[in-house]
Parts: sequence; C-alpha cells; structure tokens
Amino acid sequence: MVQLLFFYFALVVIGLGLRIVTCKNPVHSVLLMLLLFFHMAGLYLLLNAEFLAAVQVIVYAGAILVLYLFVLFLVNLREEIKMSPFVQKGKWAGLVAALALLITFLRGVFNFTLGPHGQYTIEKVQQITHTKAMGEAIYTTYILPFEIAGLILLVAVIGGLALAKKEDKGA
Amino acid sequence: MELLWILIKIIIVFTVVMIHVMYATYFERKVIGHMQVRMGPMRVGWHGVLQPIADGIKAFFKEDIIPTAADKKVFYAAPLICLISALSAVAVIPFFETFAIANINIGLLYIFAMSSLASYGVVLAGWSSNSKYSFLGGLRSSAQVISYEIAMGLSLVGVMMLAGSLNLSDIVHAQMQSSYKIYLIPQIIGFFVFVVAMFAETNRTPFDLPEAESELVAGYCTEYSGMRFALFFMAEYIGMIVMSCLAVICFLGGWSGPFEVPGIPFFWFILKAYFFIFLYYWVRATLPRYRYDQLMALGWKVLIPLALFNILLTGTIKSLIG
Amino acid sequence: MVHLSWYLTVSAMLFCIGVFGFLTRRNIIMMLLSIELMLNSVNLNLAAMSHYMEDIRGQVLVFFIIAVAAAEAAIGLGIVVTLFRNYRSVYTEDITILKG
Amino acid sequence: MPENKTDLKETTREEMAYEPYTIAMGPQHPATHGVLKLDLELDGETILDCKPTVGFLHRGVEKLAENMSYAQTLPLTDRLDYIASMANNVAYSIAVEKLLGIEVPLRAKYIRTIVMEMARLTGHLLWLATHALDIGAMTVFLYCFRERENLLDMFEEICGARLTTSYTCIGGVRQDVTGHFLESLYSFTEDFPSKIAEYETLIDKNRIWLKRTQGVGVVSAEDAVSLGLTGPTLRGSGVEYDVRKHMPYDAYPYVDFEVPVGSKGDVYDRYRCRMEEMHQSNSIIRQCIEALPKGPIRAPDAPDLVMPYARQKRVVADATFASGVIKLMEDTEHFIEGDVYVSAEVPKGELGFYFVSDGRGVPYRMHIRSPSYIHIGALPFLCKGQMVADVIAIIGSVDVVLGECDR
Amino acid sequence: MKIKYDTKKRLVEQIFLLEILKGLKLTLKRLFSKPVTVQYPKEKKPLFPGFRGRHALIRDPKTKAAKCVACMRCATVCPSRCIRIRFSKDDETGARKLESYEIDALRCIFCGYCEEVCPVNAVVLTEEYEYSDYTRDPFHFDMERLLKNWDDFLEKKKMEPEKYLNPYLRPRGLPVGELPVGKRVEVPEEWTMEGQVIWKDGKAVSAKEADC
Amino acid sequence: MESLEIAKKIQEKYPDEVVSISETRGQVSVILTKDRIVEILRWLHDDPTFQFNHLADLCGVDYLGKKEVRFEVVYNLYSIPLRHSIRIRAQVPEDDCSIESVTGIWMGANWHERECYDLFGIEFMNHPDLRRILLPEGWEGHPLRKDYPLDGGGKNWSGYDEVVEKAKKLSQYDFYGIYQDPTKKTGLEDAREQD
Repeated sequence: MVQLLFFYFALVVIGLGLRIVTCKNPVHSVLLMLLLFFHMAGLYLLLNAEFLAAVQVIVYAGAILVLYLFVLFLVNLREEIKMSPFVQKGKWAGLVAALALLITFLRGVFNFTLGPHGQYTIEKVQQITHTKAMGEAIYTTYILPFEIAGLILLVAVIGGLALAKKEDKGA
Repeated sequence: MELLWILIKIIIVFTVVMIHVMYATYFERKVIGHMQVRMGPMRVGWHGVLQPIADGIKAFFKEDIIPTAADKKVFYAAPLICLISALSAVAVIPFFETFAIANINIGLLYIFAMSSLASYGVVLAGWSSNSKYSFLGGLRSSAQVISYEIAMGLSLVGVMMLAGSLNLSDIVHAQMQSSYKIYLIPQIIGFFVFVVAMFAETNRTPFDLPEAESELVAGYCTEYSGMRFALFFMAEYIGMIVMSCLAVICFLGGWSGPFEVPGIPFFWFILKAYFFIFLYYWVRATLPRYRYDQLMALGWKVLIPLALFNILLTGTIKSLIG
Repeated sequence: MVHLSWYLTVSAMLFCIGVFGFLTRRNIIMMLLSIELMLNSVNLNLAAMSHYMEDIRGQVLVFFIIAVAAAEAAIGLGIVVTLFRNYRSVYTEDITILKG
Repeated sequence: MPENKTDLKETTREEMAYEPYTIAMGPQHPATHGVLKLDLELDGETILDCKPTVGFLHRGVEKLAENMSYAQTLPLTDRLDYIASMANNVAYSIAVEKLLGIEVPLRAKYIRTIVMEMARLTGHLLWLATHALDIGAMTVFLYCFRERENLLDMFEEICGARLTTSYTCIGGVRQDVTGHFLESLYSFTEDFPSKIAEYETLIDKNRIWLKRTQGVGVVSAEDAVSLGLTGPTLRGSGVEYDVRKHMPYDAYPYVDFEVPVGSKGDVYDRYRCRMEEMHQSNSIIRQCIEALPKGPIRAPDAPDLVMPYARQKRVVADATFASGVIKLMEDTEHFIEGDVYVSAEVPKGELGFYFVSDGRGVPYRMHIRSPSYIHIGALPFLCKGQMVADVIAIIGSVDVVLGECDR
Repeated sequence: MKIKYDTKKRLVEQIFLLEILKGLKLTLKRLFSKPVTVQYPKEKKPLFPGFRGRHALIRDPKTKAAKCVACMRCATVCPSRCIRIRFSKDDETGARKLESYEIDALRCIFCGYCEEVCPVNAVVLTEEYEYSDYTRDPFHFDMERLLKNWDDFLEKKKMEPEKYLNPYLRPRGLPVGELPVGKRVEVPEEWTMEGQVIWKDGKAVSAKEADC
Repeated sequence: MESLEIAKKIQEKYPDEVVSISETRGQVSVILTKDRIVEILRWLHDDPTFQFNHLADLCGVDYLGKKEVRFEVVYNLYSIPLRHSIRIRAQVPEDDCSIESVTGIWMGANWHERECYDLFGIEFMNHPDLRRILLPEGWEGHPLRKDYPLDGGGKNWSGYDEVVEKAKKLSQYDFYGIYQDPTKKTGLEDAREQD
C-alpha cells in the first residue's frame, strides 16, 4: 500500500517536473507546479512529516506560487506563448549537462550508506506529533538558525519592497 | 470497515453541506430581502422554498459559454479548484464530540492550506477568461486572500497558544476545560480580527471587491455561465460555512453549550454556525464596500498589528498566570 | 517498505530536471521556478534522510529552506519586476547589460 | 486547444511594444447609469486617462423640435432626464413662456413649484439609491425606492403617468391638483425627514462610506465653475450658484429656502449637498402647499395645444364645437423674432433652453443646455489619478443621466 | 448656507464601531417590519383615474359606432405622428364621414394630447397597461380594435360608459366656458375651477368652504 | 450691471467688432464678427467689472437663407458673483466655417464646441480634441444644418449597413442546432476555422 502510494507520487512528481520545464505557457507551468507541490506534500506524509506537508502547501503553494502567478500576469505573457520557450542554442547542451549530473547523482545514491540513528524514532514522533517534535527542535537546538531565518525573511521583505517600489517623480 | 465508515461519513457530510449551501442562498435572499423591506423569492413553492432547486436546475441546463479567446484547460479547471479546495476543508471539522471525517493533528493548518488554495481558482478564472474585468477581479482577489490569510492565521495563534494544539477537537476540549468555557472572552481581539478576516477570506461584503458588481461587473466570474458559474457560487457558500464553523470551533466552544440537548449532539454547533452565517447576510445588507487600497491598508496596517499585539498579550498573560 | 534510495533517486531526477530547466529556459521567471524545483528536490532528500536516520534535524533544515525559498522568491521576483519595468522584457537574451 | 500554425512564428521585440492596460467601462456596465462608455487607461488600479464616449442615446431632440410646434416638443422633454421628468417639463415651459411673453397664473406657479421639488426629490432619491449601490450599500437603494414609489404614485394621480409626465403646458399646468393629492403629499413631507435620517444611519457616518467618499474626486471652486458644473455638483465645491436664487422663476421668490454649499468639493461634499437639498425641497413643498392660492391654472392668453405652425389667427375656442364664442385674432404679440435663453434648476443642475424664433409657432432653433452633458465632459478632469473604484463613486456623485446628456 | 458636518470620531466610536452597529440595528429592525412591495401579477395596485394606458375609441351608446367626427385635431397635435385618420366628405352637406382611424401604439409616447384636444370625447387612453405581445402586428390598432379596447375596458371597470370620467376627457380645474361642448360633462365639484382645493389648517379644503 | 450697459461697453471698446445689439424679452445679444472673439471673451471673463465666469451655454445656429452670414455661434455668459448675463453671438460665414476655440477660458467649453462641430460642422481652431461626439465617427453631414435632409437623404449610415450585413451573415448559421441541417455549419465552428 505504502509502496503503491510512493510510486504514484514519485512518478507524478517526475512527470510533472518534466512537463513544467518544457511547458510553453508559464501559467500552465505554475499550475502544474501547484500539482507537483501537492504530490511532494504526499511524499512528506509518507515520511511521517505532516507538519512539513502542511507548510509545503501553505507556504509554497499558498504564497510563493501565487507570487509567481502575480509576476507572470504583470509581464506581457500572451506574446510569450507564441515563441519558443528555450534559449536558442543551449537547449541540447543543457540536456546533456543535466543528464551527466543525473548519472553522477545516481552513482552517489547507490553507493550511499546511512549514518548513525538519532533519537526521534517513528513511534516517538507519532506519539508527540510531528508538529511538537519540530517545534522542540527549532526552539531549542536551532533557535539561532531560526532567528537568522527570520532575519533573512525580513531582509527579503525590505529588499522586495525596495526593488518593486516605484521611483518618485520628484526624487 | 473503517474505510466504509469514513465513506459513509463523507457522504453524510457532503449531503448536509450541499443542502446547507442550497438553502444558504435561499435564506440569504430572504433575509436580505426582508431587511430591505421586500419579500425575496416568492414564486417557486410556498414563499419560494423551492427556489434553490429551480436555480440549480436552471444553472445545470443553461448553455455553457466558453469565450473563444479563453485558455480552455485553465478555464475548465478554475471553478473545480475553488470548489474542491472549499469542500476538502470541511473534512476536518468536528461537528460534535466524535464526528469528524478526519480528525488530524494539523487540522487548523489544513484549513488554512485549503483556503489559501481557493485563491488559485479565482486568479486562474480571472486570467483564463481573457477578459479585463475578470483579470482585475482575479488579481484583486489573490492579493486580498493572501493578505488576510496572514491576519487570520495570526489571529488564531492566540487560540493555538491557549489550547496547545492544532487539532480542532483538542481545541474544543481545551476550551471546555478553560475557565471561561469559550475563548471569545480571553481572545476578544483575536476574535475581532478573525471575524474581519473571515469576511475578507470569503470575498463577502464589505470586502467583496473581486466580484464588486458595480465596478468589475462580476469580477473573476464575468465570463462564466451555467454550471461553472454555479460551482463558483457553491464554493463561495461552502467557504462561508467552513469559516463559520472555524469561528465556532476556535472561539465559541464548538459543540459545547450551556446544557445538553439530548439526541441532537450538534445542536449548539449548528446554532452558533447559523449565527455567523446570518452575520454574513446581515453585514451584507448594511455596509458599503471598501476600496482596494483601503482594504489592503486595513489588512496590513490594522489587522496584522492587532493580531500580533494579541499574540503578545496572550503570551505575556499565559507566562504570568501559568 | 520503501527504500531510502528510491527517495534519493526521485530527488536526484527532480534536481536534474530543475537544472535542465534553469539552463535552457529563456524566461527568467521560469528559471526561478526551476530553482524552486531544485530546492524541492533537496527538501525531499533532506526529509527522507532525516526520516530514515530517525532524526528531526533534516526536517528542521527543510523548514529553513522553505523560509529561504520564500525570501528568494520575493527578491528574485522583485528583480524580475524591476527588470521588466526597465527593459519591458523578461528574457535572458534581452537583458545583456553586463555584456555591454 | 489545437494550436494554429501561424501562431508559432517568432514575434519580434517591436511587436511586443508596451501598451497601457485599457478598460472599456460601458456602454453596458452596471455603474455607468446608462449607455455611457468610459475608456480608462490604467496603471494598476490608478486611472491615467479617462475618455468618455457618449451619443449612444442620441435621438436628435433639437432637430425634432425644429419641426414641431412648441407644445408638441413638451412631451419630448420627459425623455431628457427621465428620472425627474416633471422638472424638465417646467424648465421647458418657463423657457417657452419667456419667449412668448406669457405670464402664468399664481396657482399654476405654485403647483409647478410643488411638482418641480417633487421631481427634485425623485431625482435625488434615485441618485442616492444608485450612488449608494455603486459604493456597495445595497439596502439604501431599496429604502430610497420605497419613498420614490410614493412620489411617483402622486405623479400618477395628478397627470396619469409615473415617469413620462408631460404635466405642464405652455401657460400653466394641464390640470388642477386634487385634495387627495395635497393631503398625501403633505403627510409624505411630514414623514420624509425621518426617512432621510434612516438613509443617513446606514451611510452618513459609516467609516467605509467616509473612506470611499472623502477626498475623492476633488474639484476646486474655480475649476468647477470653469468646467461649467452646475447644481449640487458645483455647490459641493462651495460656489453658491442656484438658478432658483439667481434667476428666480415660478413660485421660488415667494418661498423661503436655503441653498446648501459644501467646502472641499469632494464626493462627500456633493453627497451632503444633495442630502441637505432634500430637506430644503421638503420644506419648499410644505410651504407651497400651505400657501397654495386659488385661481386659474392656465394663462388666459396661453396658446392652444393645436397651435398653428405659422403666424396665423389664433383660435381660443373651437369654431365648430364651442357654444358660439369665436375669438379670432392676429397673433403678433406672442410670436416674435428673437432669441431667449432661460434656465431652471433641475435635480442635475442648470437645464437651459435656448430658443431662436423666426416668428412662427415652431422654434427656428432650440438648444438644450443639459447639465449631464457638461458633467460627463468634466469626468476626465475628476477621474485622473483616482482609482477604478473611485470612478464609480465620482460618476455617482456628479449624477448623470444619459438621456439628458445625449438628447 | 455652508453645510456643517462633523465626521471626526471619538476614540470610543472608533474602537467599538458604533456607527456600524447603529446601521446593523436598523437593518435588523427592518427585518421584522412589513415589506412594502407588491406581488405584482397576484396583486395589483389600483390605478388613479386618468392613467394614460392603452388607446380606445369610445363607442357611442346610441349609434354603436365611434364618436369621432374626423376633425383631425388629434392627428395634428400628435407629437409622434402615430394617428392616421381617413375620411370622406359628403358633397351635399359637407359633413365628414370617418373611414378609418388607426393608431400605431408602438410609436405612441402616451402624452395624452389626443384625448385632451378631442372636442367630442372620442379618443381616450384607458387604464389598461398589460397588453404586451410577441409580435408587432397587435399594436397597430385599427378602428375595430380601438372600439373593442373600449368595450374591454368598460367590462373590466364594470361601469356605465356615461359614468366613466377620464380626467383628460375633462381636465380638472379649467373653466367650463373654455371647453368645447362635447367636453362639458358633469364632474365632481372638486374638479371644477370653482371647487378647487387649497390648504387650510392641515387639511385640503375646497376654496369655497375656506372662504366662508 | 444691466445687460444693455454691458453691451454698450463692449461696443465702446470694440466698435469694429460689434455688428449689432439686439434685445428680445429683456435679454440682450451682442452680435460680433468672429475675428477677435477669444480676446473679447477673455476680457469679459477676466475684467473685474464683468467677471463672466460661468459659460452657461454655447451652441451654433444656422440661418440658411435668412441672414447674410450663415452661422452664428452663441455664447450665453453669466457672472455668478455679479449676477448679470449677456449673450454673445459670433458670426461665422459659410465659406470660412471656423472660429477660435474658447476652451482656454472655460474648460467646460470643450464638449460644447465638440457638439457644435459635430452638428453644424463649425471648426474650432486650437481645440484640444475636436472629434464627433454625439454622432458616430464616419457620419456624413451635419444634421442640425438647415439643408440636411430630414429623411436622411435615403442613405443609411455606413455603420448601420455593417450591422445589417453582419446580422445577415449570422442568420445563415444554425447556432442552436434547431434546424438539424447537416450541411449547415454552426457559427461557432466557422468562427473557429476563421481564427
């Protein structure tokens, strides 16, 4: 059952990924991306990471992707559909590079050995709920990275504002 | 066996929700009608009680017009996204003690996730219709939903802090054990922010800018007709019901009440939810509509600071008392 | 039982798809979207590892990556909007200001 | 979607040139109050430019009038501002009376003032209704219609039609008022201030209403006069110009009323002006009813309805069917050569009629100075720099009727 | 008169949304008040006499034919030129005989001039307003149709033709002497110039009563 | 100030421009030649003794066969602060059918002049946007001229013909599939093919 689900999610994720990068219409790409994020969330659920699944949907699907849609609507899109979506020369080179990278990765994957086990066993996570487990880790061990992440977000907000702000005519 | 039970629950909830959606439209027209010293629907059946059925049949058999310049795939998908995301949020709502389709640990987050998805349907509907009015409506809606989602999420953080859980049933239980029995009293600021954000999330008056009929004709659903339009309509009403239920669960103590009503465990829940749905109609009959920039200003400059203040207050009090 | 390497394979393939997209698409927005794809594959990788190692650290990292991805999207798209405002284009071949 | 081959061709950069986002608001749009078309040029939601297009309802009333007798044109004035047709009737009649030099009996003057103010109430009620609906306050719409219906019923009682009244005639009114009419109107005026209070409860101090109206569509007093704005739209900017006070006609010299003026000239001021005007109209109606004198309702020298087209002998009593009194006379005192411009204060503003007569019973040229036409012409000035939602509020606040605009 | 208004809110009003609550109170109150609307096809508002509706030619009770004498005044005065009359002339007496009388109701603007100028009360606008149809033909009223309209109207009103007084057949408030003979029908006193109403002590009374 | 007094003053200052002064029922018109019309009107607008700040009305009149100069443009002026009025009538001959625009003095003259141009064909020079306004673009003739045929000259407006043509074309399609004629295409299919 779990295997079946995994294969379903995995295949759909790969298929959607391929379709996203080859899709002509960026809006369709974004839509497929949305679907992909759902399947990613499904994979997270298989990994017992329900909090991550929820965050994936809320943050990625609910916020980041909408931002993409927004920007896509801002730029002139109807014309884009009529053109080739790829750069004129580098299409095949890109494919070769990606394939080479894939082969390297796969070699690594099959030679991979797992490190020492930690303290959060599946039973424990299920018992205290994943949210709580994450929370405990974030707010104790990883409090500094958490603060830094917050700072990065703040910087991003300010930076985004500064970038997108229109110049005043007077200034 | 368990799967079968879940299936039965799904069917029951789906039917009940759909009937509620049908009659929510009817009661909206009746309530607003009487508030405006008129009668509302009167023709089909006694005082128009069969009106929703007639409307449904009409919408079903109406010609489905698709603009030639529309992006057809997206045009088809948009109302479905709206409806499905709204419907799936119903799944985690505990209507009474032991009854929820899925009693999951991250119920609250799940509802947020689903309600944030609804904006996709609206944005894509606006874009794919290839109509300028639809497009503006779609853009407005997405900006609005995203902004108010933050306010709504923050307003519920206080509840999460008090209850210590994201599970909706647990939140109700925690409320029953708290000193005031409901979180309305300790979380009055949060409740206020939540109610305002609730109106904005469901695109209802005074925040109905995406479909502001006097400005954008019908906003994102200008080009939709027949069944597809009805799907948007249904999604909107399901969204209203879900938000009302969420308000009941998080602030008004869910299914608990001053006394037990034997045989009807969901009596109090339904009663409180109906109050919120009535509030939707009541406000619609009373208030004018905000302007787009004012709406955003309200969300970012008033509601979010208020919600943050609420979190601070709750945290302080909680750490002081216990 | 789902083996760890299956997750890793999926993640690797997704990453390579992202690389391919990043290298070949003309549209800067699509390039950014490819980066999101790559980040997602990394997330999957981390979450899977963390799960199989019975540790929570990887998933905490995923959480941070999502936060950073949000920041990246905000900044990246802000740059795209500014570019579009100045050049009326979002295509890599049009934006050659560094080439002179 | 099958993709067409021709679509695949490479598009050059030039073809993708930037064009501003334009929206055609109208001619079929819920908030343009008729067949007005506004081409809006947008930057986001901010209006860069606004180009009104009118003429969809052009019926050539001016040309028609050149080929009809003065009396025959009167029903056409119903169709100008069809929301307050009584006011148009009165305005047309006083203009023709000025041209023909006819003095109207006092009772007719009072009756005309009553119906004119009733028309102002119907006009302002409909304006408030639609203005509030545009801004989203749906309930005010129906409350306003509740009162407007009462007024229309009274119109029906005195002239047999609710909208296309044609009540006045040249030299007076077509028939007398009844006691029932006076009583129902008087009791209406007693209730009406409480009804206004009811509308104000819903919107007047409402924060959303204030946000939507204050500081929106501001026009300074100088600009407003230069733009030719009249009526409450002008008075909202603080210019005290009211034809009823400046060039009094009918019974307005005999009644006591005030002209409310605003100060800032924004949508809210115009709204307040009209609300105050409703109170004033209400009081004028009461004064007129109380002071209604007895007497004839038509001037004795008023021209017959079947008026000759050329300067001819005027027939006072029909030669064939009257009791034998036959009065024929050469009509030179009425039909003179010359031109007059007479205006009246209708709900929308100053409705003027310019007549050129060549001495026949038919106007040589009639020009209608319709307030809505000028107000729509001022829309680009008002809308620039505002937002899409404000355009709706501004159109509502200048109060236009396209039947009057296009004539 | 400068309008004075105060839209600044005190802090209490600002926080507790007092003005919004007042509005909500009003709508809630209206929820329980009686609707003012009329359920149209089921109930109908009574019309005031003199409503300008469907056209009719009055059938003379004696001759059973139209009263029209073909004087052409209505056709002359009609602003939309929707009346067409044809008549023949008796060579000996010079009397006109009506051949046909047609009204194009789709052109008509219902100003009521025709009935006002008619010297013999022949043409009238009745209080009938529900006569819509799917085609144009039924709106081209010929003489038979117009006479039938009158019969229908009488049947609906259940009234003797003599008793029915359309105010436009005899405009209120005009001196009898100025009217043609055919219009000098008997009317309630309030409708005559002598009995015209004025306002006195909060009531509409006839001028005659007010004098004494 | 009395209208007649104002007219006299205009005549004093511009004796060559004033053709005549006429009075009807107490309303005074000053008939001018068109050459210095903007100058005179600006003087009337700006001068503190006149202050004609309200352009009540602007329209054209066609005196075909009645007067020597065929057209007149009529300005009805009113002073809101001083409460007096005057009517200025500028003569526009047929062979030189143009006059200076007054939009620089009163912004509201814009649409008045467009209407006058539309219905009389009088050109207003220096007008910011002189287009037809009440009639559609491409209308032939100027309807308020006295020589404009009342029946339209037996010719339809080209836009009307277009609409009729389109309706005829659409009527050959079987939109709703009610005729069940397999040889007939539906309008939608045809439209798609054309795209």
